[in-house]
Parts: sequence; C-alpha cells; structure tokens
Amino acid sequence: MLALAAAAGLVRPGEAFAQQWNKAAFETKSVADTLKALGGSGSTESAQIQITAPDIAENGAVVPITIESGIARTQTIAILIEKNPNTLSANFEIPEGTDPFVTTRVKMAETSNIYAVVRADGKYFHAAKEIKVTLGGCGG
Amino acid sequence: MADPMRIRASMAGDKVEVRVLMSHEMETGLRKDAKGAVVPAHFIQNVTVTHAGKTVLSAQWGTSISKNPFMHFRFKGGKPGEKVTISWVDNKGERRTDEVVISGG
Amino acid sequence: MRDDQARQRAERVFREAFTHGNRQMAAKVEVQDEVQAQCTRYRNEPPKDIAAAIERSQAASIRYPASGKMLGDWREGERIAQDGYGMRFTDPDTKRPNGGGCYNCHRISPAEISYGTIGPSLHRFGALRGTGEAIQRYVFGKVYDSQASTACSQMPRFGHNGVLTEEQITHLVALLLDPDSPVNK
Amino acid sequence: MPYRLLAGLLAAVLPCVGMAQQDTQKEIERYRQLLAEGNPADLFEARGEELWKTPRGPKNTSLERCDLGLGAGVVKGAYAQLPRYFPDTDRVQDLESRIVTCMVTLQGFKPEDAMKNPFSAPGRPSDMEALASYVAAESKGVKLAAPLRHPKEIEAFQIGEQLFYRRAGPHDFSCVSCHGENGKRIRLQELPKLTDPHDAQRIFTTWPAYRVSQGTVRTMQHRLYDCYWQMRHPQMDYASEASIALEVFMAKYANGGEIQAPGLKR
Repeated sequence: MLALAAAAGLVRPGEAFAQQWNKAAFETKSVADTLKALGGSGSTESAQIQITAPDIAENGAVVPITIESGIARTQTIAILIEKNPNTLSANFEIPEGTDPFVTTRVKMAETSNIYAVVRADGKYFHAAKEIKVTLGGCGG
Repeated sequence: MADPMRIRASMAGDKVEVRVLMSHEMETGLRKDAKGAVVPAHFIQNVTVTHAGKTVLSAQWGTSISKNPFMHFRFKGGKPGEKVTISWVDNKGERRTDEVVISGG
Repeated sequence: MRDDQARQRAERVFREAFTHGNRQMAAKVEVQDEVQAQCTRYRNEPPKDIAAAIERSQAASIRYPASGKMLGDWREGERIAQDGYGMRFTDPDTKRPNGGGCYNCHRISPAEISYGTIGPSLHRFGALRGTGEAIQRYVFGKVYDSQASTACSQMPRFGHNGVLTEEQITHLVALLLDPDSPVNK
Repeated sequence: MPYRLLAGLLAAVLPCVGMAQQDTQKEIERYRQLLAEGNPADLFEARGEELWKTPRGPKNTSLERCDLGLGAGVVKGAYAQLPRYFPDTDRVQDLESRIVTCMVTLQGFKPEDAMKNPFSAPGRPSDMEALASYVAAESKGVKLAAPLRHPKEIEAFQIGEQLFYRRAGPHDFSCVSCHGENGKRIRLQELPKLTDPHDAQRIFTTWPAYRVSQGTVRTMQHRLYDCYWQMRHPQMDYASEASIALEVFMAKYANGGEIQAPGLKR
C-alpha cells in the first residue's frame, strides 16, 4: 500500500514542501560539468526532444523557451545555457501524469547554445539550439 | 511579503493547462546598483505545484530565470472546480503559496 | 490659436517642463540655434532659399583635418558606430568618449543584424564609390554636418555640435571606405 | 548587458541580403508572439486593483471614489477618454496626473509625495505603475475617444503639435526624428509614425506596457521621459503640461483604436 502510494507520487505527511536545491549543479560553468552534477555520466543527442524558442531574441533578459520530450518515461527536463556565467538555468521534475512539456523564460548574457537535458528511465538525452541575442533600442 | 501569483488553470481536453506568473526580482547577484555596489542574489529556488494532494510539477531554478517568472505546463487527472496549488521559496527563505480553481475548457 | 501664438505658448510650456533636471542642459535646449529654429518652423521642409542658406552656413562650419588625413581606423569606427553612449542626463562619465550610435539608423557592417532603417543602408558604401580623396571629404563632411548637403536632415551634426571629435569622424570615414572594412567585403 | 558581434554567419548562409532582413524581422515577431501568452503586466494590474481599493494616505481613504472623467467611482472605460479637461482642476489631465489629483484630494497626500516614485527601479516598486496598469486594463477592448472639444483640450493639441516638431539639443532631435515616417526602425525596433492613425491607433493604445528590457510596467509619462532622454534633453518633469500636451496630440491620431493596455514590449 505504501509502495503503491509512493509509486503514484502521493505526498506523504511532512514531505509536501521538503525542498532541495542542487547547489553544486547550479554553480557549474560548463555543459559537461552540469550534466555530471545532475548525476549523468554521459548524454545522447535525441531528435525526440523539441526546443521551441525564437532564433533571435530581441532582449536577452527575457527569452521564451518551451521544451517538449517525446522520450518515454521522461523524469526530468533541465535547461542549460552554455555561455551564461552559470550554465544550469532550471531543472523540472515531471511526475507520471504530467506532460513532458514545460515553458519558461530565461536570461541570456549573450548569443549562445541552449541545451535541453532530459532524464528518462535513468538515462540522459539532450538537444541543443542556438539563440542569437541582439541589441535593441538605441544602445548604451 | 511578495505579491500574489497570477495563476490560470483550465481544461484542455482531458488535461489541465496551467499558466503562472510570479512576482519576483530574480536578482542574479552579478548586477551592480547605481553606486556600483553588487546587488546580492535574490531568486526563487524551488517551485512546487500540487493537485489533490499530489505533486504535479516541481522545479529547481537558478538565477537565470527571468524577472517576474512565467511557467506553463499540463497534467492529467484534474477536473473543473478542483484546486491547483503553487508554492515557491527563494534563497532568502521567503515563500509564497497561491491556489486557483480549475475552470472548464 | 494662430500658429505663431501656438508657437509662443509651446515655447513657454517647453521651458516649464524641465525645471527639476540639469539646469545647464535645460538652458541649452531652451534656446534653439538658427538651423533648429528654421527646421522646426518649416517642419523639416524649408523653402528653397532658406534651405540653400542653411546648407551654405553649415558647409562653411565644417573643419576638415589640418593634417589632411581623413581615413582613420575602421575597427575604431565600428566601435563608435555601435556605441550609443553620451550626452544623455544619465551619462556622467566625462572621460568616456561619446558614441555615434550609427547602427541605430543605418545598416553598415553585414555582421550586425540589429540595425535601424531611418537612414539609408551604408553596406558596401566604399566598394561602390571608391576610396579617393573626394569621397573621403564627402563622408567626413556628411558626418561632421549632414545639413551642409541636406538642409533639415534628421541626421545629427556630429562635428558641428561637438558630439564626435575630428579623430572619431576619421574612424567612421574608414569604416565606410577602407577596403579592409567589413562594410566593403 | 554583454554583447557580441555575430560572426557574419547570416550573410554567409543566406543567399541574399533582403532575405536576411526579412528573416530577422520574422524571428523577432515570433519572439514577441511567444512572450504574449503571459504578460507580467497582469501582476501589476492585480497589485494596482488592490492599491486602488485599499484605504491609504493621511485621510485613510481608498481611490474608489476617484473621478477619472466619467464621474466619481467609474473606472470602467475611463482610460479610453483620457486625456481630457477637468473642471475641478481647470486643466487637461492624463491618466497619471489625474491619479495624482485623486491621491491628493481623496487620500490627503501632498502632491510631491504622490509624485515621488512614478518610475520604479529594481527593488523599489512604483505604486503608479501598478495603479496605471489597473485603470488602463479596465478599458481593454474599448475604443479610444479622447474628447478634444473643450478649448483647453484644443489648445493642448496645438501646443503638443508644436512640441512634436521642435528640434533641440546636441543631436538636433525632435519627436519627428523617429516618429515621422512609416515603416522605419531603430535597431530592430519598429517605430510608429504617430501622425498616421493606422500606426497611432495600434501603438498609443498599448501603453502602459510591460517592458521586458526593464522588467517592469512603464507608463506613458515614462515613455515621454525616456524619449526626451534619448533626445539628449534634460529630465522631463513628471506630469508637466508639455508631456500632457504631447499625449493629447498623439491621442487625436490614435482615437478610434482599441485599448489593449497594458501591452508587452521590448
């Protein structure tokens, strides 16, 4: 019964807001190091991960990104920005019953590749996309 | 205290579509103020979304999520009239919880 | 209100609109120079005789480099063309040189995709026109005082109004004319 | 923000220059569409409504009895008929100057306190940005119909028109430098020709707006302040007669456009 409840993702008393934040992963400064800190030893490029984002962002402070994974048993979706001071931007945990799909907005310091890293059935997969960050307005 | 979130949750077929805006500075810790002093990092670290006692999404965020964060996702198993609850906690321990009733499609 | 009455009222309202900021800056914008006043009055379409008078007076104001050297360093020119810094009330750093902000209005080097279209494209400017002394003189003069050739042009009079130095303008001349500049590749 | 030149990639990959420009424009358009599904201005609207209805100030009164031109207490549709002449103050007022009036008369704030923080900075939120967002949003979908009938409204239009064309400062700029022609842009930002009803109706009606480059809602007063900053003029006084005259001038061309404020912009 307990095992079943856990498998179904039911929350046990006292656990509801037990927060953890992977400090080591958020302090990494390269895609390889982030992957390691997230617990992966390697990652396979996958065409089943779709990144929807503009090719050009008018402003790096707000860059909309949608990631959708077609990989069965997707458990987490992470967003990495290669040229940012800290590579890891976000890591979403996707329980069963929730679509392996998430939209958010990130800051980009400069034109860079962004990586979507998916953990599915314990294995790591990724896709990448370049987003150009332009200077808008009259400049400074 | 932080301003309330703006949450929209509505049915899309058999799934609940959730969109949320949060009011937060999301300071990187790298920005300098007008006097040249570094503004300390201040950002949401954890987000948890629950429905009927079950976590339907949880996230860890770093400093590069945009100011006034936005998030959109979908989950199965919700019905109109039921509640979706979203909580966040930031690196200074400030937190905020808001809920919304799922509307029909 | 007749037009001249409206103008007088507007001038007063204008003076009353800048009472909290920098007084020196306010004093400068309150008084228009002759060119600004005429272009305002005719909404940038002055009658022929006034246009000719503006072009004459402005052409006479251009100070070409005493050395005769008008072709500077295109790399510096690119930096100046990108930079929009200077002369705003939040720009207190008097040591930092002003920028030209050229990309705000012009396409210049093809590598820069974020460019404005208020002014004409300057891409391949030198490739199409050569790099001889006559064209150097033309470009120097255009940047120094655009109204020497086109009365009431929207382009700032960068040299005439002391926004850019003589040396900075020679770098912009190089950006447009130097065969090695990305503009002409 | 650090900024890097692109390595000539576009020119190398794309067959012709015209196409490159078109593609850039298309991608920027897509960028804006992707942002449109969640406008952070919603957060400001909500905070503004809360502020509007909360008793505050020396008189501990809410702003609910504020007369925005359609009678005391009417917020719905009021923004669509601003700026306008108000007999009680005997002047033409825009949204922000009228909110200031209500803060002074209803809530008992000193005018200088009511106008102390109209433009937010990081860590220093502005009540005005929230209040303006709320009131503007209450006119969503309503067509702009600034009156322009009262002699003072007509006078304001004429003053605004003069100011619109007035060139000054070290760059010889006027409003027309950027807003006098159709289809132009600064960098990648398209510029409305503000004397063309098509452009004016589409743009004027989207202020106040959340500006992603500034991470906050900016009001029409800030838009003008920011324009004069770029024009190398000194800091424009908040809610000055000149600023309101320019708004009346723009409103004439924007009349008939549907209010879609607060908008979302670069």
